[in-house]
Amino acid sequence: QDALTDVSIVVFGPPSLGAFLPPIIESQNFDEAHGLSITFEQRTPDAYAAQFNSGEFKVGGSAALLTVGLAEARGVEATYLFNLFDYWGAVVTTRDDVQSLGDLAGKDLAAATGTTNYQMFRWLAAQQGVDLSSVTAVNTAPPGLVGYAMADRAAAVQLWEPAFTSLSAQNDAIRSIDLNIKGAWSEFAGSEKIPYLGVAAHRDWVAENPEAVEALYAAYSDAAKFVMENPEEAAAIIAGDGTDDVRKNYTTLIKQNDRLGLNVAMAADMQEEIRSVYKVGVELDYLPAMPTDATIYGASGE
Amino acid sequence: MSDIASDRQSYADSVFDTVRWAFWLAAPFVLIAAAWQVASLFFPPFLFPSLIDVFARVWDILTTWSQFSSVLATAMRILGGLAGAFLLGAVLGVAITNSRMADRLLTPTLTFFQGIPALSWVVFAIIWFHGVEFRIIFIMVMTTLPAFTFQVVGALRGMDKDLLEMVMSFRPSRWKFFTAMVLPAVLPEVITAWKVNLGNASRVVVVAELVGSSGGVGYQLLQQQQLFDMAGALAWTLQLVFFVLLFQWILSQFEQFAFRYRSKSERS
Amino acid sequence: MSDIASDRQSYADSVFDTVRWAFWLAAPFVLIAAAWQVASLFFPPFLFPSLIDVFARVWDILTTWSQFSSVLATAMRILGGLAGAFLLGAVLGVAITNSRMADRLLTPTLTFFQGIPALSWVVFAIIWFHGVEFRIIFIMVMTTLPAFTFQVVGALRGMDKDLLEMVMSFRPSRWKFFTAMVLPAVLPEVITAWKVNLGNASRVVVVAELVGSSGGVGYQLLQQQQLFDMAGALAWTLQLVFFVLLFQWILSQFEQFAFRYRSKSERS
Amino acid sequence: MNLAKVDNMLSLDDMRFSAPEGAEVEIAFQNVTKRFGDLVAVDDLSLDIHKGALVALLGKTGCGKSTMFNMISGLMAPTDGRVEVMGHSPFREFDWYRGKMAIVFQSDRLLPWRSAVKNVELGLETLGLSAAERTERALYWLNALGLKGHENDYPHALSGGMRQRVSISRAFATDAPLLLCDEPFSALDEITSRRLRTEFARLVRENNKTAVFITHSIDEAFDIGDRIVVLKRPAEIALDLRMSADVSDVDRERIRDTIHDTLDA
Amino acid sequence: MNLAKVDNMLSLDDMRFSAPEGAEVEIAFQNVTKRFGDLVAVDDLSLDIHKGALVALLGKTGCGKSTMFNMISGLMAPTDGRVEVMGHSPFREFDWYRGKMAIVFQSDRLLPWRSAVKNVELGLETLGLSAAERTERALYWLNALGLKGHENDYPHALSGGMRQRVSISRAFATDAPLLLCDEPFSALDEITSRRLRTEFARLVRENNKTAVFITHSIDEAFDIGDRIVVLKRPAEIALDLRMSADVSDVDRERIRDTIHDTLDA
Ligand SMILES: Nc1ncnc2c1ncn2[C@@H]1O[C@H](COP(=O)(O)OP(=O)(O)OP(=O)(O)O)[C@@H](O)[C@H]1O
Ligand SMILES: Nc1ncnc2c1ncn2[C@@H]1O[C@H](COP(=O)(O)OP(=O)(O)OP(=O)(O)O)[C@@H](O)[C@H]1O
Ligand SMILES: [Mg+2]
Ligand SMILES: [Mg+2]
Repeated sequence: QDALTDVSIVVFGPPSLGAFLPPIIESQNFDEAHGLSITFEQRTPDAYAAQFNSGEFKVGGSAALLTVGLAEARGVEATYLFNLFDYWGAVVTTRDDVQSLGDLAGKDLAAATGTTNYQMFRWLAAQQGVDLSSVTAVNTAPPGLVGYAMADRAAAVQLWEPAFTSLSAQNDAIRSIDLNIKGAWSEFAGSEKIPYLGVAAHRDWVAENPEAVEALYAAYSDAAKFVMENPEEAAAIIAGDGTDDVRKNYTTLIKQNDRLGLNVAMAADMQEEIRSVYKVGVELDYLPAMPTDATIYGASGE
Repeated sequence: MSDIASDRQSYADSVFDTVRWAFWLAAPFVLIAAAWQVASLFFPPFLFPSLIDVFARVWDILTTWSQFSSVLATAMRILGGLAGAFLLGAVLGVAITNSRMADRLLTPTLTFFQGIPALSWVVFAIIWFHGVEFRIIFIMVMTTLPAFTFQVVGALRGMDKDLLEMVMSFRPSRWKFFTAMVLPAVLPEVITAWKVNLGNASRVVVVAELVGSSGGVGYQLLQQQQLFDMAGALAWTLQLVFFVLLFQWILSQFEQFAFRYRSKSERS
Repeated sequence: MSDIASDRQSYADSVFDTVRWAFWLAAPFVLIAAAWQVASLFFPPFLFPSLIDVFARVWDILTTWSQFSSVLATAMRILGGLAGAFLLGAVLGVAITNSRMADRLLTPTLTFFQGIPALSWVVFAIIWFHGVEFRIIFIMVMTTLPAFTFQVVGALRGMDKDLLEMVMSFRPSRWKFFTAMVLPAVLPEVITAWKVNLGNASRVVVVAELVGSSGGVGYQLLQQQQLFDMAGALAWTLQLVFFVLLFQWILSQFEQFAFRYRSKSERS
Repeated sequence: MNLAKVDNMLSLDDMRFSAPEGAEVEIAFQNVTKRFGDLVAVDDLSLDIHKGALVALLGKTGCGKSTMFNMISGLMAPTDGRVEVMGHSPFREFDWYRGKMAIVFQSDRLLPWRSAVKNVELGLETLGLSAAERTERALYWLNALGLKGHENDYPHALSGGMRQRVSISRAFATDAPLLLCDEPFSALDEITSRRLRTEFARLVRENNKTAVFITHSIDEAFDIGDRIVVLKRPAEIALDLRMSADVSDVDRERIRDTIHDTLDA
Repeated sequence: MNLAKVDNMLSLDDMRFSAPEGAEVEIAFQNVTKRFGDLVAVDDLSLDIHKGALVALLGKTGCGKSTMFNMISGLMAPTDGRVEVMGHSPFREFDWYRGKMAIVFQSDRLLPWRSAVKNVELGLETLGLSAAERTERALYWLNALGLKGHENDYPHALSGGMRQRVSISRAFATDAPLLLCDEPFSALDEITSRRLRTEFARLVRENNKTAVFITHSIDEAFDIGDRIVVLKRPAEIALDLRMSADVSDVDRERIRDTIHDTLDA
C-alpha cells in the first residue's frame, strides 16, 4: 500500500459553510480512500486569512473566491482549485413596511459589510436598481447579525447560511426578501452557477503536488455525494457536540440545496463563471484589478 | 441545666451564623438571576432563555470531560498569561523606576503597545510565531503587560521613602530588600492589579483563542453565538464568570490574610 | 568677553539640551520603527508593508475629514466610556468601602460582570438598547467599571488611618473630607487606574464598535483587515496608538504636577 | 499604695486637687473602660476636668494617655462607661464639636501633599473662613512658631522639630476653646520648648480655653499645669494635684519625688 | 561670639574637648557642606569622633543634626567636603557597612506589616543569623526594653513610646560597633528614659562601641555623654566639651548656662 500524502488544510470553524465537508471527510475516511491524510485546522475568518495568506497553511478549505482574487492583488500567489458552494445570501426582516429591497431606502440594514457575501449582495441590489447609498448600513460582526434580527433592532438584516436556517427555526416572524439571485446572475453571466466558496492553495504547493489536487477533489466530491445521499447522518456528523436543534437545522438545510448551494466542481470547469465573479468584484471596487488566470487552477485562458 | 441551655444557645447561634453567611454569599447571584427572570418576562424566550435551560447546559459542560477540558484549558491560559505578564511587568516596572533611561525607552513603548487592539495582536501572533499555545500566551502577555507594568511603577513610586531608607540603612542584599520592603509595600497595589487584570485577561483570552485552538471557552462561545444558541452562549460565558469568581475569591482570601496588619479606624 | 563666552556657552547648552530631549522623546519610536524595518526584510510585503506606505495612509487619514472624524469619534467614545466608568466606579468604590452590605452585594456582582467577555456584552447591548452611541458607551462602561471600582476600593482601603483620623478630628463636611483627604490620598492609584484602563478601553472600543457603527477606528480596522490591506490596518491601528500616547502624555504631565510633593531618596 | 504614702505627707494632702466652687465641667470621664481585645488600656476611670483648666497628664509609656485623648476627641468609643465633653458625647455627636476642639497628635500627622502653610490651613477650612483670612492666620501661627521661610516647604523637607511645630500651629490656628496636646514639645530643644510652653500657657489662660496636655517632663508639668494628673497603668488615677505659683521650691522637690515614686511603682 | 565668652571661663577652657592620645578616628567630617536647594543645612563642618566615644549632639531644632546623621549613615551625600566613617565613604561604599552601624531614627519608622518582634528581626536578617537566633535576640531586646507581651502586636496597636522602644531594640539588636541615635528616648517618660539611657551608656562602654546620640535634653547629654557637641544653625560647631564624672555640680551648672546661652543666641 502506498504511503498517504499529508495535507493540512485550514478551514473556518463551525457554523460556517466551510466547516461542512471536513467532518464528513474525516468520519468517512474519504481522504485515505484517495491516498491522502488530511488534517483540518479550524480558524475564525481573521485567523484564516492571516494564516493562509502568510503561507503558514498551503491549502485553505474556506476560500471565498473574491478573497483569492484580492489576495493576488496584495501579492499572495494562490489559486482557486475547485468550488464547493455557490453563492447564496438573504435579506431578512420582520417589518411589514419592508417588502422589497427598495423599501429599505431611508432605513437601516445590519450587515457584516467587510465580507464577500455582502459585496455580492451589493451587486445584486444594484441589479434591482436599488440605491444602497440611501440605506444606512450598520456594520456588525456575524454573531451580532442574528441578534439584530431576533431583537428587531434594524429594519432588515443581510446574512447567509447556516445562520439563516437557525434564525428562521427560532423566529417564525422572519421573512426573506427576494433578491432574484439566479435571475440576475443568469442575465449577467449566462449561467446559474455563482462560484463562491471553495478550496484554494498556494501555487508553489500546487506545482509540487499536482496529484494531491486531484485526490483532494475526489475526496471532497465523495463527501458532497455522501451529504446529499444521507442528510440526517451527515447533519449529525456536522453538528458534532451540538444540540438537537442544531442537528435539525442542518438536516433542513441540506435538504434545501438551493440555499446550501453545494456544488463541487473543478475551477477549470467553471472558468467563465469565475471570471464573471471577478468582474463583479472589479465593478464593485472590491478588487483593484482583474485577477490573472493564475488564480484559476487549470484555466485554459480565453 | 443552664449549661445545656447555653450550649443550645451557642449551637443555634452558630447555625444562624452559617445561614446568614450563606445568605450573603448567595444574595448577589440571586439578585442577578432574579433580574434575568424579570427581563425574560419582557423579551421573547430566544433572547432571554430560561435559567433552567442555561443551567442544564452548564451542568452538561461541567460533567462532560471533552467540554470541561476546554474550561480548564482556558483557565490555564488566563493564569499563564497573567503570570507571565506579571513577572515581566514586575521586572520592567523595577527597571523603569530605577533607571531614567529604561523609563524613557520602555514607558512610551509600553504605551504604544497599549494602543494596539487585541485583534491586531492576533494577526501579529499568527505572522510571527508558530504553536497555538505560544501564540495565545503571547497575546495574553502583550495585552496585559502594560497594565501590570504601570501598576508596579505606580506602586514603586508611591513607596514610603522614610521606611525605604530605614531598611536601606541595614544594607540588605537586593533580595532581602525586595522581600522585606518592596514586596510588602507594593502588595496592596499588586493584588489590585491582579484583580483588575483578571477581568481583562478573561476578556482577551476569548479573542486570543481565535488564533486557532479548537478548544477553549472563547472558541466555544463564538460558536454558540454564531449559531445563536443563547442558552449555550450563556452557559459558556458562565464558565468564564465562574473562573473569575473563583480566582477573585482566592485573591480576597489572600488579601484578608496579607493585610491583617492594617488598622481600622473606629470612626466610619 | 567672558560674559559673552558664557552666554554662548549657555546658549550651546540649551540647544544641546533640546536636542537631547528630542532624542530621548524619539528614541523609543525610532527603535520600534527600526525593528519593524528589520522584520520587513524577512517577511513578504503584504505582511510587513513598508513604513512609507503606512505613513502615507496615516497622512491620508489625518488630512481627510471623513476619515479623521472616525478617529475623533472613537477618541470621544473612549473618553466618554472611561469618564462614565470612572464616575460610577468611584461612587461604587466609596459605597463598598463604607458599607458592609454594599461590599457583599456589589463586589460579587462586579466580579460577575468582569467575567463576561466584550463580545457577550455586544450581543446584550444589541438586544437591550436602541441607539448606536448609547450601546457603545454601555459596553465601554460595563467592561471598564469593575476595574475602576476595584482600583478605587484598593486605594481607599490603603489610606493612612492616622492621617484620616487627624483630618476627621477637625469635623470636616463630607465634601471637605473628600477633597482634603480622600482625593489626594487615592490620586496616585486613580491615575494608575486611568493609565491602565485607557489601554483596555482602547481595546474594547474596537469590539464595541462592532455593534453597529458606521464609523470609528474599530470599524475601519476590521474593514482593512478583511480586505487584507495591511498598510491600512496598521495606519488605523496607529490612530489608536496616537490617541493613547497623547492621553498618557497628558496624564504623566498631570502626575508630575500632582506628585511634586513626593520626596526622593538620594540613594537609588 | 503610693496614694497612702502621699496622704501621710501634710503638704501633699493640701495639694490634692479638688474642684473649684461652681466650676463648669468641660470633660467628664465616668467609669470609663477601654479594651483592645484582651488588653485593658483604660480601667474604670473617672475624672472631671473643669472649664479653663490647664491639666498636665503624666504617666508611664503605654499607660493609656493617647487612648484617653482618642476618646475625648470622639475618635474612639469607650468600651464601658461614659465620656462627656461640653455635655455631649464626642463619639456619637461627632460633628457637634466642629471648631470646638483642636488636637496636637503625638506624631505630627502632616498631610504629605500639602505645604506647611496649607497643612495649617486645613483646620481653618472647616470653619468657613475666607481664603485670605485662612492664609493670614496660618502664616501668623507659623511665624509665631519660628517657621518663617519654611511656609511653602512640603513636610518631607522639614526637620522633626519643624514638623512638630507645624502640627502645633495647625491646632492652635483654629482658636478652639478646648485644646488636647499629646507631647506637643517633645521633639524640640530646651530653649524652643520652654519658650513655646510659656506661650502655650499664656494663650490658654488669656483666652479662657481649656487645655489638657500629655507630657513626659515633670518640669513641663510643673511649669505650666495648674493641675497634674498622674496615671498608673492601665489608665487609672494615681495622683491628682493642684499646682500654683505659691508652691515653694522645697514642696516642688518633694512632689517631684512622689511623682517619681508613683511612676516607678 | 559665645566661644570667646567660654574661653574667658577657666573651668570651661579646661573642659574643651581635645582628642585623646593615639585615639582612632571613627567618624570624620572634613569641611562638609550640605545644601538643599538654596538652604544650607550643614555649613563647612569639620569634626572628628573617636572610636569608643559616646558623643551627645545638641542643637536647636532644624539646625542640621538629622542631616549629619544621614550623611554618616550614607543615606545622603555631602554637597561639598568629605565624610569618612571607619576610613571609608558611607555614601559611595554603602554596602561595606553591613553590620557595622545601626541607627535609631527620629521617628520610629516601623514596618507596618511586621509585628514588633519581626520589626526587630529586620536588621538581623541581613546578618545571616539562623531564624531561631534572630527570634531569640529580638525577644531578648524587646524584653529588655519592657515590651514583654507586645512582641506580636502590629505597630498600629502600640503606643508612641512602645513604638520608639521597638525601634531602639531594632538598632541595638544588630550589635553594631557604631550606633547613631536620633532622640532615642524623647517619647518616653522620665523613669523609663533614665533607665534606658543608663543602660545605653553601659552597653556602649562595656562593648567598646562608638555612639553618637542627638538629644534635646541637656541633662541627658550630661548623664551619659563623655563629649558634648553643641551646634549652631546651620550646623557648625559652637561648643565642643569633654564630660566626665569628676566635673563638679557647680561646674555643671555653669556649663549648662553656657550651653543655654549658646543655643539661645
Ligand atoms: N488601636 C489599638 N489596638 C490595640 N491596642 C492598642 C491600640 N491603641 C493602643 N493600644 C494599647 O493600649 C495601651 C495604651 O496605649 P496608648 O497609646 O494610650 O499609650 P500612651 O499612654 O499614649 O503611651 P505613650 O506615652 O507611649 O504614647 C498600649 O498597651 C497599647 O498597646
Ligand atoms: N530632604 C530635605 N529637603 C530639603 N530640605 C531639607 C531636607 N531635609 C532637611 N532639610 C532642611 O535642612 C535643615 C536641617 O534639617 P534637619 O532635619 O537636619 O534638622 P535637625 O537638626 O534634625 O532638627 P530637629 O531637631 O528639628 O529634628 C532644615 O531647615 C530642613 O528644613
Ligand atoms: Mg501616646
Ligand atoms: Mg532631626
